[in-house]
Amino acid sequence: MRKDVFTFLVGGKAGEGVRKAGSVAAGLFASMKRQVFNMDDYQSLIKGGHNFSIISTANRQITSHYIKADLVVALDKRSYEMHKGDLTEGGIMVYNSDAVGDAEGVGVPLTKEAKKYPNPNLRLGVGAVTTLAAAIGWDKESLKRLIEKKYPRDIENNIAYAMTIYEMVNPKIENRFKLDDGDKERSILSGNEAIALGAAAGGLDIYFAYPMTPSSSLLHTLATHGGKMGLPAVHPENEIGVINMAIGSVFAGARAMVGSSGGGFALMQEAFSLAGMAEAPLLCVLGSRPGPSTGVPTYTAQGDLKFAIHQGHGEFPRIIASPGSMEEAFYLAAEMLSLLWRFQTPGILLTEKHMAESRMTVDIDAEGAKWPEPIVHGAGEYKRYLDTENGVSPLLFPPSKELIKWDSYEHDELGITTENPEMIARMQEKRNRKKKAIIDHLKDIHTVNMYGEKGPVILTYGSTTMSVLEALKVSDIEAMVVQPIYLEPLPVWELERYKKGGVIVVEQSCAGQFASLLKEKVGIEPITVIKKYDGRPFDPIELADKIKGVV
Amino acid sequence: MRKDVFTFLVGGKAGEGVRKAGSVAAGLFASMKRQVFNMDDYQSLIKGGHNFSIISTANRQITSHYIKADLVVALDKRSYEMHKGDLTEGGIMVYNSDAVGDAEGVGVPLTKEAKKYPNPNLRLGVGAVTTLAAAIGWDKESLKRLIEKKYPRDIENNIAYAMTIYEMVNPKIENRFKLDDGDKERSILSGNEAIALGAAAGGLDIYFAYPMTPSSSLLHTLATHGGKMGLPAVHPENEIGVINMAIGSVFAGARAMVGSSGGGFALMQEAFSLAGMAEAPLLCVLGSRPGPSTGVPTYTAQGDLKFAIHQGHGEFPRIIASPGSMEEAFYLAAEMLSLLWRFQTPGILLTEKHMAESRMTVDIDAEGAKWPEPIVHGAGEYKRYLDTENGVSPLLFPPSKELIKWDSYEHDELGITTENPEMIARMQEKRNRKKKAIIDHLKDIHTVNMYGEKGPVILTYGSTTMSVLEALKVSDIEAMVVQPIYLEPLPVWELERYKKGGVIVVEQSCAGQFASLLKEKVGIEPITVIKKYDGRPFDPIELADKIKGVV
Amino acid sequence: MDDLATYAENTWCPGCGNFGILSAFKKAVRKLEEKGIKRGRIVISAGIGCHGKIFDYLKLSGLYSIHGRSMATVQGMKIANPDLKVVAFAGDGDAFGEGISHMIFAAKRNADITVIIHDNGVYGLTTGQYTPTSEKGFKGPSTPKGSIEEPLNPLALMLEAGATFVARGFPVKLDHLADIIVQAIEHEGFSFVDVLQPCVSFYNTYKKYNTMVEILDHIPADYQKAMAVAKRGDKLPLGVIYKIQKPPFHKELYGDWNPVMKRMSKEERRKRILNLFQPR
Amino acid sequence: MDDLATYAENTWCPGCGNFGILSAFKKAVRKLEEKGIKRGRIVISAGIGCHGKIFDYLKLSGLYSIHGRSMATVQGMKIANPDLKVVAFAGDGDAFGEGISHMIFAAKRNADITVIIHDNGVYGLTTGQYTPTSEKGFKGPSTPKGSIEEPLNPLALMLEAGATFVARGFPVKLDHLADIIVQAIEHEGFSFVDVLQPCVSFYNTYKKYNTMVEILDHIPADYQKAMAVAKRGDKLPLGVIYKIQKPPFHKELYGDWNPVMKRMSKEERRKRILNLFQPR
Ligand SMILES: Cc1ncc(C[n+]2csc(CCOP(=O)(O)OP(=O)(O)O)c2C)c(N)n1
Ligand SMILES: Cc1ncc(C[n+]2csc(CCOP(=O)(O)OP(=O)(O)O)c2C)c(N)n1
Ligand code: SF4
Ligand code: SF4
Ligand SMILES: [Mg+2]
Ligand SMILES: [Mg+2]
Repeated sequence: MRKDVFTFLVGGKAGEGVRKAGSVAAGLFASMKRQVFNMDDYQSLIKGGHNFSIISTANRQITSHYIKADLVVALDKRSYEMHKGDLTEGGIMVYNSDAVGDAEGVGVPLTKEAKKYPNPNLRLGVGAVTTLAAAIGWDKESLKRLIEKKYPRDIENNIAYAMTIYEMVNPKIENRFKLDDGDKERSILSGNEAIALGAAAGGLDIYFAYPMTPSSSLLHTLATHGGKMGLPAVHPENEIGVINMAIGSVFAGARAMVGSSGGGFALMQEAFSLAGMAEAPLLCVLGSRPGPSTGVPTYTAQGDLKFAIHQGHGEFPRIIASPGSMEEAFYLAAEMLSLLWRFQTPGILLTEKHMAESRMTVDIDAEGAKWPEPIVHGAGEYKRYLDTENGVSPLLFPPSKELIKWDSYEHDELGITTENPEMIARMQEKRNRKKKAIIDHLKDIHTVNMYGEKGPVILTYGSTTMSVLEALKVSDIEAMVVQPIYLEPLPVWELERYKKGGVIVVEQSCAGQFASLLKEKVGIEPITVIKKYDGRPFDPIELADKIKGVV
Repeated sequence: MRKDVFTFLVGGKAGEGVRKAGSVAAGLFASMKRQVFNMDDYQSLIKGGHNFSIISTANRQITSHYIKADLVVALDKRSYEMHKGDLTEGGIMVYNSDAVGDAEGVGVPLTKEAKKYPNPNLRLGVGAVTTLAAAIGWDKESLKRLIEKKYPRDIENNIAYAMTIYEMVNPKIENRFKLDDGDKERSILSGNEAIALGAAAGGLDIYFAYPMTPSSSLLHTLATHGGKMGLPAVHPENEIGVINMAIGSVFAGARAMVGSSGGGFALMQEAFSLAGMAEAPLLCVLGSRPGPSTGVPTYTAQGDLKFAIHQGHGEFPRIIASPGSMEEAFYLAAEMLSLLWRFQTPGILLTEKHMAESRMTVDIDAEGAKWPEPIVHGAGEYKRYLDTENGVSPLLFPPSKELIKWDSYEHDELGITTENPEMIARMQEKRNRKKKAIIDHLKDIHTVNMYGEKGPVILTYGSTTMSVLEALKVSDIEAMVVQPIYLEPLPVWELERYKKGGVIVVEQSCAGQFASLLKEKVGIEPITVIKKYDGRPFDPIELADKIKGVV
Repeated sequence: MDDLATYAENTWCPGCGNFGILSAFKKAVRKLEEKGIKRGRIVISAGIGCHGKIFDYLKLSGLYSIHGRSMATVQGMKIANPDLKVVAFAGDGDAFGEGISHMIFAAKRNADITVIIHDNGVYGLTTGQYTPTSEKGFKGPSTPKGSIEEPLNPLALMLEAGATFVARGFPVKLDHLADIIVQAIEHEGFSFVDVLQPCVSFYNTYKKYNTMVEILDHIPADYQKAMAVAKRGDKLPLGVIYKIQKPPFHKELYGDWNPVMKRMSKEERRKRILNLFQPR
Repeated sequence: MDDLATYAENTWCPGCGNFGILSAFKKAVRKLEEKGIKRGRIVISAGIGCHGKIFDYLKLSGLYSIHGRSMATVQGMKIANPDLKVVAFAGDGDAFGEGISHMIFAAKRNADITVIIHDNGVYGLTTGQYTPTSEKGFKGPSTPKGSIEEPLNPLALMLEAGATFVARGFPVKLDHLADIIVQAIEHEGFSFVDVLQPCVSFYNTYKKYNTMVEILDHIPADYQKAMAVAKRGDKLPLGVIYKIQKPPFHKELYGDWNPVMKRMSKEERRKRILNLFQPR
């Protein structure tokens, strides 16, 4: 196993600044021009319980956190107990001796020192960051600058606290881990941030959402930053209001997006079908978590694949895509907007909590994002549902002298309701032809990622792709990873070549939905389906072992 | 072509008693101990427009109406124009001369005569029934008794009107069609009535629904007759209220059912998934109409198949079945209740407008209906989600000294919320195992209907089965009709034998969802998919021609 | 065929109160045109039901929405392009059954939309079931022995929810109704117009309403008085019952921005995104 | 661990107002037991949110529902078996955002249920967004510059919708709250209890409420007075604000039937069905 990765884990109660410390640590590595992957494990509660944040860093692209850490900072007893077995060889456990008592590792009285200041609990995260800084050989001055920048609220006390802890911990772990600087400083984005920015770069005009983990941070990001981009974010009464407002805004010409998780999305189905009938290009982001129903809100899963593909009653084309990295999430959000506006039908960007909320260094060029170029009506009488060869009718928006009628009922070309059998059949065919047009278009663009040149074929999708890639890297397994970006229409033309031979499928589902999709649509019969469905993303080493067990 | 069928068509404006006349005509044939099939074609409006009712009758089971009629009664001009081409050889057109003017056929001043009484429009239907009676040789006395029984409101005037019309029309068409009496008098049921009664016979305790065509008549039937069976029908504020109330009632021990069409059903998805997680046996009736969205509310389609199968986010077992006749609808409603209560998971009885609202003579024995026998908790500490071998846990209902906790979150055996990875995986597996248990059970029961012994194989499902059977009969085509009653889990074990050879699929969908399901799940590649998607059910003769074109 | 009509065949029952609403609305559009509001700027939506058919009959642009959602639809239109004047037609079942959450919140947030309720106390198009505004005892196919629920009071409920313009009309008083609609559309903020609409097929209220309606000669002075008018049981006062000024939702949201008409260029948008990308 | 507690770990923030609600509810259950209502007959439901966790903490049977639906869930329980006493716990976001339609109709139809709102003016569990009852200007992650909507008044809205029992409690006044809950559960019909619940993490209102609450010494005499109490802005009166008797929904629906406890035998049911089968 290669040892090019350094992993830092900080664990504690919610409310002790664990996630914040994790994100500061990630930023710290990024400021060293290194690459990072940051996964937060948190429960559905606001204070207490057990949270931890893992940051793995390397001087190459790194696409997963690792469960086994080189440095663990345990802010409370539960973290100590839970992660004491998760140290790498040579790894160090630093723990809050006020919470843990006497134990193996390096004890530091984080709480006692914190109590010298107001809001002691919030201070603990600063202690964790300080410990990390010492362990990788940062001097006090650099640490001070970091704290100033990242913990600006109550700066003085934060610095004083950090300096005290540094004095205590430095002698014991000083410079234990030598980390080289990397090639360039990168931004760190979560999947949701990447989608927010990618959609913005792709011409998004407005966002509607009702909070639901793991999609809430999309709403929060756009509520905070959307204004600067002329892109309002609206939080209405419920998901049904969300999607119907969004469709109204599309009618008025806005490139709109909505976001939710399974339960909220289920509520949007009726209107999703409306978008299909009205031919409204609406981009929906569906962030999955373990279901069914409320399930396990703050954890990850890929159990909504077929639910997403078959959204909405009746028959109409839809496009479903799932990004395999934060970078891809950025471009794909923009590409989906463009595609949907091109073909005027609703679509879903399918992610998981692990994609939506994990964070990673990215190299993104906003110029690479697509920008919608819908077919617009020229001169002459306008017919909203003009029956064209590929089924796509030109768009026109109010205010206009022309009559623009969008209809949830079956309709004629002008958009007037019809019950006429010939017209019904004709319009069903019109919409059905769009599916063909979409497939033709997809055949011309990049729809499947392939990594590696030889070895067994591993089929996967979404955030699991990142787990697989990291697993192969860490264990030097030679394999070809095939990741369809588009799941509906599924690029069968690209996947058919994998029908023969011992394909492995990796996914985070108990029922094996992705494997079943591949079987049904492509005829691929995998030799093994490696599944995980306990809410946690794969650990690369654990996954590598499973893959090795098969190949 | 055999000529054992007599078809009567009455057409006119909504509000002229067309549907009523159709149902009286059907009853008239049934009273002659004949069998009938009655299809109403009506628009989404209350008065005006164009409605027609077709009743085909034979002295054998008849499973479809025929478009070409032996006797047409056109109450208005539009009906005349529309149906004048729809006469069989030797068929007679009787028209309302006040509305049509001078035309080919037999004109009768139905309106002028009606105007001699109050509410003249409502009288027209009586004229249509009278015409039919004369044409098949009924005498005045018999007609009078029929009118008394079927048009009890304002009897005197109805009889007077009928007698006048009889005098006018009888000389021209008297006894033109000789219809033999049949073997026994049967009840006539619509699919929805059959489901209402079947569910009641199968132990239904309560029904919740919000009106939506074509499922409203289920609500109306149970609102009218449920009380007599101790089975209340509740009409709440919206579909979300409907299903959540229903799930609450299931928790309290009630065998509950809900019904809607695609749009209303879409709104129920979130709670459908709740039923999956809570393991609530809930029977849902989904009556399809052409979609997407509002679509064509009063017509028929089979466009919701995959939508039904993939209802709800997350992974959980479900049972989807679709009856192939009104009789089957009766038994299947009861069987579904039993199955769902046995396996404690939600399920869908999938129908179409053509099944839900068409009416047919039936031979039903209520004793043949299943009655739920769920596994109930015996003595000792109760655990709602006891992890058993087949995944099914015993039931217990309040009031009880034991603690009974149903949970929408992932939970432990007692039903307390969990975020523990082992418990999450274990419960996912528990529910997943139920799917296996369901399949094992289905293997032991009758899941696929097969008609005919030799000839090409025709695969179809739902109400389309009736169209296919009638098409084969009328054109003496020798073929084997295979109709899976269960669609999820699909009885692959029964269908696999049709993988080889030129299978024909018949369905009412533009995208060919049933064919695609068969291909994906069974590997069946049909030589042709005969589709119809203009909202109208197949006509047997038209369908027979299509089938003959292939075989 | 007048210039506000389409070729769609009108399939309302002869005598239906909806005809009056249609005529009044056309009148209102013409008056608004006289006042300088081009008809291309007036954009409509409707729910599903008899009322919804008005969508097909009006030669105005818009989106024929789904049951209970037209008021959400038009809120989206307005936020996307606040230059539009948006009107949602809704049934009583539509607005107070399926869509009540959107009604209450449109009022609460003072969304700048006009909602016209075709309040016939019945689910017309689905053949006459009781609705949230049906009298207790109403007999329909889902309540053959009579409805067992008290009706909601739409005016009072909307006042309670925060509506800034509340009115009641009656299609028989056509000009009066047209005038109310003009005021409603002109009002900046949430305008609610409850129209007492007789349904001749399932709930013929012409006689009852004709004896009970009474045209208000002035807008009640304050909220309390408006509420009292809304709750009168002996009479059904017609006219504007309440009207106050408050900033509408879209202005509170983004001031004088317009997401569609002021859309940033690709270049400008990306320049701004770059700022957000800086490693932090 | 007391006998009304489960082994579930309590994960509310230390100091959260929910602790008081939990204690008050347990007290109420004990009082009801003293009055002869066995605890096995008290059945609960909850929405999703911090409030919902009370479901796991209470050793009472029930169904942990989904966001905004617990009041529909318990209505179903009650109709299925009217011998049960059903209680829905709901958040303010839960009840007045996602689930407002069920609230209004439960009140309107006088469903015999008790709804307890953990009204903290915030979506607690999803990290502090504004809710329908948040003050205008409330800063949360979806409204970083402050909410732009006026809050709803839950008491007034429920009164308007037809609630027959309306009360307000405050967990700091624990015995008073427990007493309200007892009365609410005893009341036959729709009982609405709005609990002013401070959320120490996102909206700490202890100070504010402590200075504003005021225990009512009697139930206001009529609807008008109740409404006035509900709308007071200077003070937050605590106690039962309104209470009248009306037949509950399930009795209007089926009199003294009980679908589950009086279920017909298979034979009886089928005999009755046969009648409906006669060729007509
Ligand atoms: C989600 C959904 N549920 C149910 C329906 C069926 N439906 C169509 S119209 C209607 C009721 C219409 O009543 P109302 O809104 O009062 O309008 P009216 O016909 O009286 O004008 C219903 C329930 C539907 N289209 N969509
Ligand atoms: C349909 C749906 N939408 C969104 C969510 C996400 N969600 C969970 S709890 C919650 C808000 C809870 O707020 P409130 O009801 O006020 O309860 P509190 O946490 O404040 O007690 C939301 C939006 C969900 N679970 N289901
Ligand atoms: S049913 Fe009633 S509301 Fe509908 S068109 Fe006829 S009269 Fe009008
Ligand atoms: S976030 Fe607020 S409501 Fe939730 S547990 Fe903490 S203090 Fe209570
Ligand atoms: Mg109505
Ligand atoms: Mg709250």
